[in-house]
Amino acid sequence: ALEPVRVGVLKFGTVNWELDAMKNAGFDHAAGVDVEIVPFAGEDASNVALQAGTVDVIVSDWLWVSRLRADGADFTFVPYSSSVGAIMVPQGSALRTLADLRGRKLGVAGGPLDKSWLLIQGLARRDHGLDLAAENDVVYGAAPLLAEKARQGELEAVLNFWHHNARLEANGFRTLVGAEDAAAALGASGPVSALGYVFSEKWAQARPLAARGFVQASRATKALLSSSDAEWERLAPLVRADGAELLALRDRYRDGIPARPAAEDEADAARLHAVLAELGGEKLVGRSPVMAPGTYWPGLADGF
Amino acid sequence: MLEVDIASKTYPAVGGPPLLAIEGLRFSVPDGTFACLVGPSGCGKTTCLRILLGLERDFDGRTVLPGGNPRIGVAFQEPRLLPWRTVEENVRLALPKAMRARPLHDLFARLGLDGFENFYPGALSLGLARRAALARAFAVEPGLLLLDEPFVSLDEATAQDLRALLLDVWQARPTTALMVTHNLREAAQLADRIIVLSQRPGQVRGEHLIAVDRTRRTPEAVNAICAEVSARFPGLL
Amino acid sequence: MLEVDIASKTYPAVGGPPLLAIEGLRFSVPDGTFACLVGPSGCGKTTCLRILLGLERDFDGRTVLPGGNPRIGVAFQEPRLLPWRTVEENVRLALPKAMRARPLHDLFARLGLDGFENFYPGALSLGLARRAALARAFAVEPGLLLLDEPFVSLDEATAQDLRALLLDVWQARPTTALMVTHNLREAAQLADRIIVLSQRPGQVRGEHLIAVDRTRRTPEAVNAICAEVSARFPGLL
Amino acid sequence: MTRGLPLLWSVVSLLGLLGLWWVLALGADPRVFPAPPAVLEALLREAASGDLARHLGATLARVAAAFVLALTIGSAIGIALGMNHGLDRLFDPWVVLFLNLPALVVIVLAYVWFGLNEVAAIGAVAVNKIPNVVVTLREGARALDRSYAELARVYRFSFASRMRDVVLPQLQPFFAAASRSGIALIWKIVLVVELLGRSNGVGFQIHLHFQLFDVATILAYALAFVAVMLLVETLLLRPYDRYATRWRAPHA
Amino acid sequence: MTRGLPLLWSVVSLLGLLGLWWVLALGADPRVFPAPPAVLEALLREAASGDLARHLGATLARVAAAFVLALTIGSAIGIALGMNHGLDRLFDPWVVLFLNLPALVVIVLAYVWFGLNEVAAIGAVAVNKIPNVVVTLREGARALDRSYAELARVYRFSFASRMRDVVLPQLQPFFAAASRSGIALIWKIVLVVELLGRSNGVGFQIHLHFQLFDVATILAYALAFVAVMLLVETLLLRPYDRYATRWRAPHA
Ligand SMILES: Nc1ncnc2c1ncn2[C@@H]1O[C@H](COP(=O)(O)OP(=O)(O)OP(=O)(O)O)[C@@H](O)[C@H]1O
Ligand SMILES: Nc1ncnc2c1ncn2[C@@H]1O[C@H](COP(=O)(O)OP(=O)(O)OP(=O)(O)O)[C@@H](O)[C@H]1O
Ligand SMILES: [Mg+2]
Ligand SMILES: [Mg+2]
Repeated sequence: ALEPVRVGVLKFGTVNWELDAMKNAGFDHAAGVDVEIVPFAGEDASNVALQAGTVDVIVSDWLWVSRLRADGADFTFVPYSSSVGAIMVPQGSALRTLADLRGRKLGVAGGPLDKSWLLIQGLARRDHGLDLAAENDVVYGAAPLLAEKARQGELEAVLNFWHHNARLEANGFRTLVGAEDAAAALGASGPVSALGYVFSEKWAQARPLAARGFVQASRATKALLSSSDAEWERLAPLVRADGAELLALRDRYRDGIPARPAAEDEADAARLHAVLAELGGEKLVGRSPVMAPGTYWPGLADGF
Repeated sequence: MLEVDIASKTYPAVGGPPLLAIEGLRFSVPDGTFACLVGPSGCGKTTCLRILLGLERDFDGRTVLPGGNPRIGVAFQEPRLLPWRTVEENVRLALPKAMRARPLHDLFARLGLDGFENFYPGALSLGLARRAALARAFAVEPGLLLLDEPFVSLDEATAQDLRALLLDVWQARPTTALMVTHNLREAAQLADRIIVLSQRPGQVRGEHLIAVDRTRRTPEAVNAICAEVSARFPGLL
Repeated sequence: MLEVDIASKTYPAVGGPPLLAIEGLRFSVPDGTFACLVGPSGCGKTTCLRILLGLERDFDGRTVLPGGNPRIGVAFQEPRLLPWRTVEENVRLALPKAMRARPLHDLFARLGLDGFENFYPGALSLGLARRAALARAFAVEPGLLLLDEPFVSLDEATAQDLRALLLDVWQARPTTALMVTHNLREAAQLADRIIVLSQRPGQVRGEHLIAVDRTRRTPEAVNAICAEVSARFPGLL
Repeated sequence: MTRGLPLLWSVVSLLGLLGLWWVLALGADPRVFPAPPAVLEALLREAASGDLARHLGATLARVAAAFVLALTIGSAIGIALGMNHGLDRLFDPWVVLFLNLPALVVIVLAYVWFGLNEVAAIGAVAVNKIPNVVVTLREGARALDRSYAELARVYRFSFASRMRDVVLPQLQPFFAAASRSGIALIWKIVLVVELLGRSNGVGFQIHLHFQLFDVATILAYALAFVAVMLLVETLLLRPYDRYATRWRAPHA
Repeated sequence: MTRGLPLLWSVVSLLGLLGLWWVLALGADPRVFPAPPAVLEALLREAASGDLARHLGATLARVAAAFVLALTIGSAIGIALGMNHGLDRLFDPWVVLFLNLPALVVIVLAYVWFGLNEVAAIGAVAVNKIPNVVVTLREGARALDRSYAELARVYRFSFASRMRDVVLPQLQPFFAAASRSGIALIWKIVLVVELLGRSNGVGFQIHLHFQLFDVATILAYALAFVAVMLLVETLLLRPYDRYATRWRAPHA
């Protein structure tokens, strides 16, 4: 029999693209699991759903997992994507480097504790002695709203999530600086995964076949999405994009597929955690100054 | 026996010294008799009725109602009808469950309310509203009637009809009645005793027993009673 | 000249046929005179005053007020004081701007309201409330007085005082007065003419002019006038 | 006033609003402020796919359930507090607390404790709305005319009759206010509830399309709900108002 | 009733609430339902860092501004509609529309049109709340006792006096209801406004800590606001109520 796995996702979020491709190609059944997609309208909703036990798996980041583990939860993490946020400016903007950002009106999605934001701040401080948060007119807000405001020109630069950035890119924006650059500059040896599938260790122990099968199916799907352009054409209505936007989203998605062994990823994540602990303090990382042990799923010893 | 023994009743006043409304008011009305309460405006008559009705509990003294806990028919000084219920509903709502279905046309007809049963109180003249309030007081077959100036705002002819009706209701069953009035002729015509109150704080100035049988109270007899009372209580008229 | 010529006034009734309150009511009151309106309960007296006050606009006919647009002193059938304003505030609010500051103690004293100036209406007895409403009507120095049973709920002694006060106010300046009453003696004592209305729909049954000078209306003279009126309009008393 | 006329007025009024919208939209960026045809198109598209009916149905069911719950419980509490000064003094701080607890907090706690299910969702909405009903009805109960209560006491009205014939008619304006702003508030909270943990409903759809910044579809969903509320207002609330206040003198 | 007693009652009542909370929290997962000490700790931490004062101040300023705007504009419109049947018939659909427009829609549109600034934020909140005030005051104005209006007409009260001495005192319970539930509603909308496009305020903080699932800090901020509202209730609203209703017979 197939192991049922309930996955909470954003209806129009990037994870749903992957899951849709997975179900369409039957990768889940091939791996012995039956994936049930539970759509939500907001990121917070999936967090709540996981805590309330309504879904088995969601997508979140390792920082969140580490923080909750330090507080006694037993969530654990399997890399899903290394796509991170970036600061975008219009093509014609005079802004060229981080240093040019001084005194600008800057939109930041995800709030003051967003990982990308902290890393870029760290970079700016180290390289340019620039305190981005203090020396700019920073507006924190909802991602779609900030993207729109950037288009309207009210914001001179915007730090947004990668899928919003891809759309901006297709609409005449360019990357000023990406969080992956910052991560590399601050000590990561390669692309560090930003998001991952998150589930409870207890669940994975009780249902090892479900957990492993799901990870396996996810990998198979990623392989398909990185090679098949036709599959992206099929996904277009779900992605809600076409033309240049779709291509930009496709390429950024492919860029983000984790390609390194998990152990390397984990080591870099731990390094970044230390950097973030310094930048964000206890407020960001929680009680534990180092990445909580077990944040990366130990069951992932094989393969990557 | 209706007994009133109010040592004192004070009202707290907003932003002023408390107001002593009644002090040492003591009288009683034997069962089945009819008493009228007469006294200057503001002397505490309504307050006395409110205490008897149990609506004012904060006073010094005690009261006894005839039969302990009689059904009371009351006419407040203003009609006090529920504006969102029709005349007939207003009357029926006051009836005890067992009497809810009783026919009321005769009563309404005698009060000149026929045709107004389905009117809301807002569409009544003040006189009609008072009559509706009286219909309510009479319909409950009360063991005690407490009436606060029931016949004002009525023309003399109508008032006279209603006084007769009041006597009918009062006599139909053993009922004790206490009625406030400023109309001495009315008191002389209806009452077994007239209780005259002083200026505020209200207390009993005196009682006047009327010996003349009710059936023999011709206009002349009433005039005579009035003259007698006026003579006994100067300043009353 | 106060002129009333109401061909008809109907009230729409909730869930019933419309009610014809007045039909063909026509009378006039010469400037500076005092008229009393007498008639059975529910015949349309209050309605007539409301039309004069401009509160009912939906009627057939026309009315003329003395002097076109006189200041009106009105006593509604119920006291109608603003419950959230003290007695004194209630009176002052009705005064035209220029008179707002005028002293009122004398008026209050004559109405027996001294000590109650700062009471809220809810703490007044009905008689006191009526007096406050009269204070308001008198204080505005009206050119037209419209009074709807102003002296009910008052003991006879107080009422008599107030009638004298009313005459003072009326005589102090050229004032036309129209007063509704059920008390024929009162009418006989105060009025230049008594207008007697029929049963509903109200119309004028007849007018009775009183020739006797007001200063010579002794109790006996008043009795005589009453007898005369009763004889002319049987059933009135 | 004939029964047909008010409807005519409503139509005129809505047409005016539509015209105003259209004129304003003429000069604006259609992505940000779409004109009526764009919204209509979105509406028809969602209707054709069946999404509109499904999501609107889910939301209406939640709104209705939460409304009934909140109004019955809230008015019972509100009337009790308004009529009993001692109770009120004791529980007033609780009312203030629950009144000012953020919807987000209540919703998240309800979901976490009771799971992401309809019961938790509707319960959370009701808990959000109840204090509002309480304060409105409490003011109404405080302002009750005491003379009618005395009447009921003297004539020994039963408890049921005291409520039905004396208290509730006086509270009618407060009920009308609480129910109108009640439905509106509940619907706004339902949107949040759907955002945080339901997989259907108008709130779910609106937030999805917010992610895409698809203002036309957002407006389509919002206006679909407004249309339902206009029907409720015209076919239920207004006639009920007229019935409940038939005793007041008709409009001059 | 002495002036000191109600305070005592409030304290007793709040202690009871605290006890209840503590007992309930004993059995629960502290991450999800923290006990009072954990929340107190979070509160002290935020207070010490100065964050609490800064964010609470920002939120209170917004709440106050939006409250004043919404109450003045809303009650003017509500009273006008309630007293004028024709106007009401014409604009009722507009009221229903604005009443039921989701907060999100209004807020997003306000930000998009007027920029990410305080004016847009406060305006959006006011627009959300105004229809609520309108329906409450409209019911109040519909229920006005006509006999007092007649009195004012006969004695030629000025417009100002008509409002101050005749209309507003009758509307007191409706104002009380609208302002209590008004502050609460406004604060809830301010949270959304802050969430969507402001960089400070309690809503911003709550959302931040919600992302971290730090329930203790969320509760700390929520309760800090509730505490302010308790003070407002005790020091402003209650005394004002007592003043405004001093003419009603005192409690028996
Ligand atoms: N609720 C109250 N608060 C304060 N004072 C009150 C209250 N009710 C009545 N009073 C005062 O008590 C006194 C007696 O009032 P009460 O109504 O008993 O008089 P009454 O004899 O019925 O007068 P009337 O003939 O005018 O109706 C009055 O001076 C009145 O002002
Ligand atoms: N708003 C109304 N709607 C319907 N009918 C009304 C309305 N107001 C008064 N009426 C009716 O009109 C008739 C005349 O009423 P009005 O108040 O003028 O009588 P009135 O002569 O003043 O009587 P009373 O001496 O009892 O005060 C009555 O039958 C009354 O029921
Ligand atoms: Mg009295
Ligand atoms: Mg009358």
